[in-house]
Amino acid sequence: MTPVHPPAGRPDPASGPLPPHAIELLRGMLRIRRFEERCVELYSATRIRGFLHLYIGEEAVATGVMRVLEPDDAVVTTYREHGHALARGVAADALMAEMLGRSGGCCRGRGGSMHVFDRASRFYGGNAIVAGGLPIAAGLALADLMLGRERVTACFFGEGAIAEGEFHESLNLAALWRLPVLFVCENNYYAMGSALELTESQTKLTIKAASYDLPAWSVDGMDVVAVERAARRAALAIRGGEGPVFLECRTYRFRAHSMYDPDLYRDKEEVREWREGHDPIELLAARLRAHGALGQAAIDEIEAAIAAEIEHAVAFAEASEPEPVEDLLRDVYAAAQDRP
Amino acid sequence: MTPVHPPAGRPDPASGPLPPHAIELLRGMLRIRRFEERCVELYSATRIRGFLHLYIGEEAVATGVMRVLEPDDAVVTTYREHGHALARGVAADALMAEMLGRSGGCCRGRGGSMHVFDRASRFYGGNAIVAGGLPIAAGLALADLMLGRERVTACFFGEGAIAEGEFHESLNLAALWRLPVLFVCENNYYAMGSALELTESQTKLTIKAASYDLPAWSVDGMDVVAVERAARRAALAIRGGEGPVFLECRTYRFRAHSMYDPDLYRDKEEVREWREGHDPIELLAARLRAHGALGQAAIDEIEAAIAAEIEHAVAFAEASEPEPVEDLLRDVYAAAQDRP
Amino acid sequence: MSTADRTVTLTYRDAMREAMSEAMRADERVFLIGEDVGRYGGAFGVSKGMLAEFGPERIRDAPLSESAFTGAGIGAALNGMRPIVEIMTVNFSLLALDQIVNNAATIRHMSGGQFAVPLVIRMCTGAGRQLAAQHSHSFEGWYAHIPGIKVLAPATIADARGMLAPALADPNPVLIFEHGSLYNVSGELPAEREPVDIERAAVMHAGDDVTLVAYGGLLGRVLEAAERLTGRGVSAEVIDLRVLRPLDEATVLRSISRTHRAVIVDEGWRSGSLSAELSARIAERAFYELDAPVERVCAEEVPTSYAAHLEQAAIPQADDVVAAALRTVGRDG
Amino acid sequence: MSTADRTVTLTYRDAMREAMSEAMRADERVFLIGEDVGRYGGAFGVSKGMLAEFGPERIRDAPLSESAFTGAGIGAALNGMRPIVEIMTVNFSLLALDQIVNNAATIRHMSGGQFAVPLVIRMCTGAGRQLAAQHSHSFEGWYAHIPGIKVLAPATIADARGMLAPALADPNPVLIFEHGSLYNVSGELPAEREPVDIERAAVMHAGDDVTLVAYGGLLGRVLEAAERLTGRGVSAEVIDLRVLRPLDEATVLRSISRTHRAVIVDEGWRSGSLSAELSARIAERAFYELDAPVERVCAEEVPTSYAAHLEQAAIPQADDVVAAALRTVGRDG
Ligand SMILES: Cc1ncc(C[n+]2csc(CCOP(=O)(O)OP(=O)(O)O)c2C)c(N)n1
Ligand SMILES: Cc1ncc(C[n+]2csc(CCOP(=O)(O)OP(=O)(O)O)c2C)c(N)n1
Ligand SMILES: [Mg+2]
Ligand SMILES: [Mg+2]
Repeated sequence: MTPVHPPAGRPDPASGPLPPHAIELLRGMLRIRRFEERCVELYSATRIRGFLHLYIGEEAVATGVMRVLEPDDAVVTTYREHGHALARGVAADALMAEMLGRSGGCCRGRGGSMHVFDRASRFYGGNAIVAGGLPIAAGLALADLMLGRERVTACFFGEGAIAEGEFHESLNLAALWRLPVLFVCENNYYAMGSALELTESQTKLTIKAASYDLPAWSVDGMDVVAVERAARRAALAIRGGEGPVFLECRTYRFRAHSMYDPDLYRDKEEVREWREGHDPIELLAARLRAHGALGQAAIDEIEAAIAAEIEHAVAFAEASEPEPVEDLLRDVYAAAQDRP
Repeated sequence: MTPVHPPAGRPDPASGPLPPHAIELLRGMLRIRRFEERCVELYSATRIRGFLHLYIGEEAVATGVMRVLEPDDAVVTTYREHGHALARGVAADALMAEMLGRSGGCCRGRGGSMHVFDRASRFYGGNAIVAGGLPIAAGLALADLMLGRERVTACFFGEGAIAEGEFHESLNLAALWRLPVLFVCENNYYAMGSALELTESQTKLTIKAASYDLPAWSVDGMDVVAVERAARRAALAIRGGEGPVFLECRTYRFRAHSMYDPDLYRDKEEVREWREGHDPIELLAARLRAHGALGQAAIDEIEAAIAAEIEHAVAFAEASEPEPVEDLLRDVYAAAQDRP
Repeated sequence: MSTADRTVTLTYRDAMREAMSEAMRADERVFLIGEDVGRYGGAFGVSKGMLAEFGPERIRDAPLSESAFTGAGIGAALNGMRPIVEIMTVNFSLLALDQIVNNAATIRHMSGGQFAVPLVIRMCTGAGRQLAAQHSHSFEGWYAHIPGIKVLAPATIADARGMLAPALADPNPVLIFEHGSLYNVSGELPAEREPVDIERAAVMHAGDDVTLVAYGGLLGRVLEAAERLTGRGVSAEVIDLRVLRPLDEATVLRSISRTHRAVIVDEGWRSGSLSAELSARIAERAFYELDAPVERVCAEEVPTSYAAHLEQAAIPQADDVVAAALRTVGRDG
Repeated sequence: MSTADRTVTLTYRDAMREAMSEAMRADERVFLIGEDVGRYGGAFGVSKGMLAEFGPERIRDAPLSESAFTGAGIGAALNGMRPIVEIMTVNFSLLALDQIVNNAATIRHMSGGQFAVPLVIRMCTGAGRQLAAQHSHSFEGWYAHIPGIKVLAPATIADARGMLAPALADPNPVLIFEHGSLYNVSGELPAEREPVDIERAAVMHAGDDVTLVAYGGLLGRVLEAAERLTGRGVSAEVIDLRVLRPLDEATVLRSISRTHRAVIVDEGWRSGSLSAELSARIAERAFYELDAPVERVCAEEVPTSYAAHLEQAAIPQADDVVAAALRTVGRDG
């Protein structure tokens, strides 16, 4: 009944060379993982409310892709974006305060988990309408093109978004006008409870994407090194004026869709296989160890630094005041002097 | 500047066998042509108003496709649908009265040129939102599938519709659920003033369609015999439970987009080439003549019969009363006893 | 104890599910289509377990294609079926709006009465659960603007159970708005199903001094306000609109002809919400009956915030209703 | 004769085109994007000739993808450009509604004030040209419901020429509704461009007995009604709303405080049209000023027919306005 999704690739701890910064990739992924694990606790403690969508299991994608972006590049993503935000450089303090709905949050508590925005890192949300970010990404890239800037807009979305009309319209627009967009499809095989095979007539996503006449590649989204490599190649092409690239990252979410989801639609065995055999953090750690590049001391140091950062973030968030209710109506309209 | 579109195929009057009913195909196409030419006169005389989109030049598509439909099959189409309506069996009288907005019109004057509906022939509009008919067609077919009926729903739309999200969503739905829909794309190379190359990154429409994992064929839409043949093959597959088929018919509109359109975006030479060298009616007539199957007497008889039918339709329409204004609010809601 | 006297306790969610299951048992043509209605059991658990009973053909999981599957519901309705389309929430229904407005609502008329679209579209609506700006809309007032469709807002468990059957029996497209805050509310109902109408508003609490009008998710707060007003010596009549299109203005006007004062409560942003239409109608039909300006208690005109205190400050509270009612009787809070 | 005294005669269409060309000459960041704006010259000829002057990058023909190119306009606005998005007609804007409502209108707020969306969206609206049910909507009232956007309805040639510049200068998304019946209207304007505001309603005809409020395509009919009322001894003040969000209620209320009577004219279907909001506000703010119930003259609640006589019967006519005004002063037609 339930379709079973084979894990991406066949991990081999000894395989291929590791880049010198591999340990930084590990640190990046761990930081996301620990941040979100803390969010789960805060959710259970009812400090975080609303929808909470965890990225746990998918950390390699954001970590690998963000690595190739320049400060001037832009990011557009979905409601499952804590990982993207952290990897892109949104401060953990501001992000955590946002999760708690405080004035110190990056959006002053207006956005919450699903709507993270950050001007400094050109992070344009946090869009909770599936596929709703794709046209925005096309427009950001169009402005860069028209203004002669060599920038990339990275646009993240799940494989579920591919069924939406906006996916189709945006890919056509981007390919037609050669817009500098890197479309990153995080294929975790499920859109809420809907398995890919039950919602797409063509499950090979690169075939769908390539039909817009753009380069469409697929990569093992559990291998952060592979993701980074593919993203770098894509970004290079995009900056060179080749137009958009579609990058499918095959991944898996280890947790339920959101905190509301009892997760009854997936085969337990399938989940177990991915978690135990294909954890992107474990895989990279194993490779580092196999290369003799990671010892227990290093791990302990990383974990400790992350824990400290997260505890700082939680303390910052908890100490942050709620927005005054008198400010309820601020920022509905920008004032003339706010003109960007 | 202006892209130039090569005519479809290379017509050869002596080519291939003609079916025994070829003369009926000729009659069908001529009937549409003459009906619309009369509409142009009536528009100039301000008897018809609003938008009027002519099918002149594209008659082979409707004529060829309708030929393979059974009475139980359904049709969904666009605002450019006089040809489909006539070919499908909507009475010329009722159609003309609709164009004039009279009570004798098939929709009592509510719909006009863009919204022809006819219950008897299962003609479900006449949809003036580009691509708006595609989801409806999917639904009609879904009902047939669920009710175990071996029916086909033929859904006509222009190549411009392919850019809309609804095209994408509908093709996926149809292919995913193997819905019995014949998607007929009338590729006349322009959507209003927008040439295909300027709006689609991938101009090979069968490649786009095939990415949904359904059979996608292209046919010379100026060759009614070829259209009929392709449509028959498609209908057969669909009735056999193969799911939807996408059929591109390469055609051309000889007139402007609508009566409002000054038609300044097309190369005059391009238009001339299509009109003079690829008129579907001329092409078939020439082949019939080459086969010795059409003399002047036959042509005269056909023209006379059509002229009589059309004059009857005009007289019927002119004599038909306007709907009483007191009935303005009827048919906003169906009453309980109208329950279908 | 006779069957007629027996009662059952169930949630709004259960009531809706029971209504759907009952309809599907009674009529082969009824089926449910929408995102995650099957294997997931519905985003809000409304259709949980139905896949097992009715199978994937009739509990049809759809891709994330709101426009296409809503349009497919319209097409299926035109062709002999009785679809129930579930659009997960009203927020996503914007993606299907063209199908609803330009097809479902018009085909009857455009075809000169030849076709009908016997379709039910259900969706979750409303704010209050910290879901922020894109997931907290109340657009049922927009839908109530459209001739050719009917719009229902079950606020009670009885209506959650009872409205679906007449909606399916109606030959027109009927939209049912389920406020997200109601699904977990539970209560007692007669075990024996009673028919409910989908034409009339209902008086939920009798009173003489002021008429409070509400619907859907806010009815509870308004009933609470009525209680508190009683405590302050003001007798409030509470009307549950139930049907947002066509509006049952007669029931509202009848009440106002006794109370001479009205407060309309609406979770939509004030400007252009359904409350405006009601206020306008009252002004037109009961102008000389009114002893005070009609009051409206609506959402503040701001996208909904994630932060709970801001969200709650933006949407109507029982306190706001009490204050407005007191103003109509010439008293300060 | 000084420049200041010279006048030019131009159509509403020309005025709009001039405003766009002017803006594009003045600011490199301004560009036009939409279906058929370039080679075709705009479905209604508004941008005719602009491709030749500004080239295909800045007069950007878009595919039939309303959602994507509207969203692209939002993205470009976020990233330093000043896009003018042309959605051919309001009817097709339903396909882009999610982008407008959930992105353009919310990003400012959701981002806690970090980003602004300086975007103009133009669209043709309205009935009256026998275009039938799917092509005759008046949904500007819906848009006026949305916090975060501003909504303009130029009814005059002066506003067609003058509103674009302040709209582009506004850091917020501004929607401009152009009634299809106005494009061919021509008139005289000072050659020297005069600044217009996009905040206030305008009194177009002074009067004392009743206030007639209208906007966009119906202003002409209402001015005609005022003339006819003068002939019947009733002095009507006519207000052109101009700005549909945020509503300039002060101007309306000021007038009513003198006339004590109001008729609101709206081409939208009566229930839930913008007229309802205006009526409600008048009832709230000027209740004790009113000598008669506020009258609304709106479209009949029926999809628009192709047949001319049915279409005209469904939308407000000068006659209807006259009759309503006479009712407010206690006289029968
Ligand atoms: C237009 C729209 N429809 C439905 C939803 C409800 N919804 C939220 S997330 C989700 C699943 C999306 O799946 P996918 O795109 O694969 O991303 P993932 O959650 O797997 O990362 C759904 C259906 C929504 N937010 N927007
Ligand atoms: C959603 C939508 N956008 C725009 C329009 C305006 N419009 C009407 S027909 C048309 C061109 C459609 O071209 P195509 O699909 O190729 O069909 P054709 O007219 O060539 O037969 C356009 C843009 C519309 N009716 N609907
Ligand atoms: Mg997914
Ligand atoms: Mg075309």
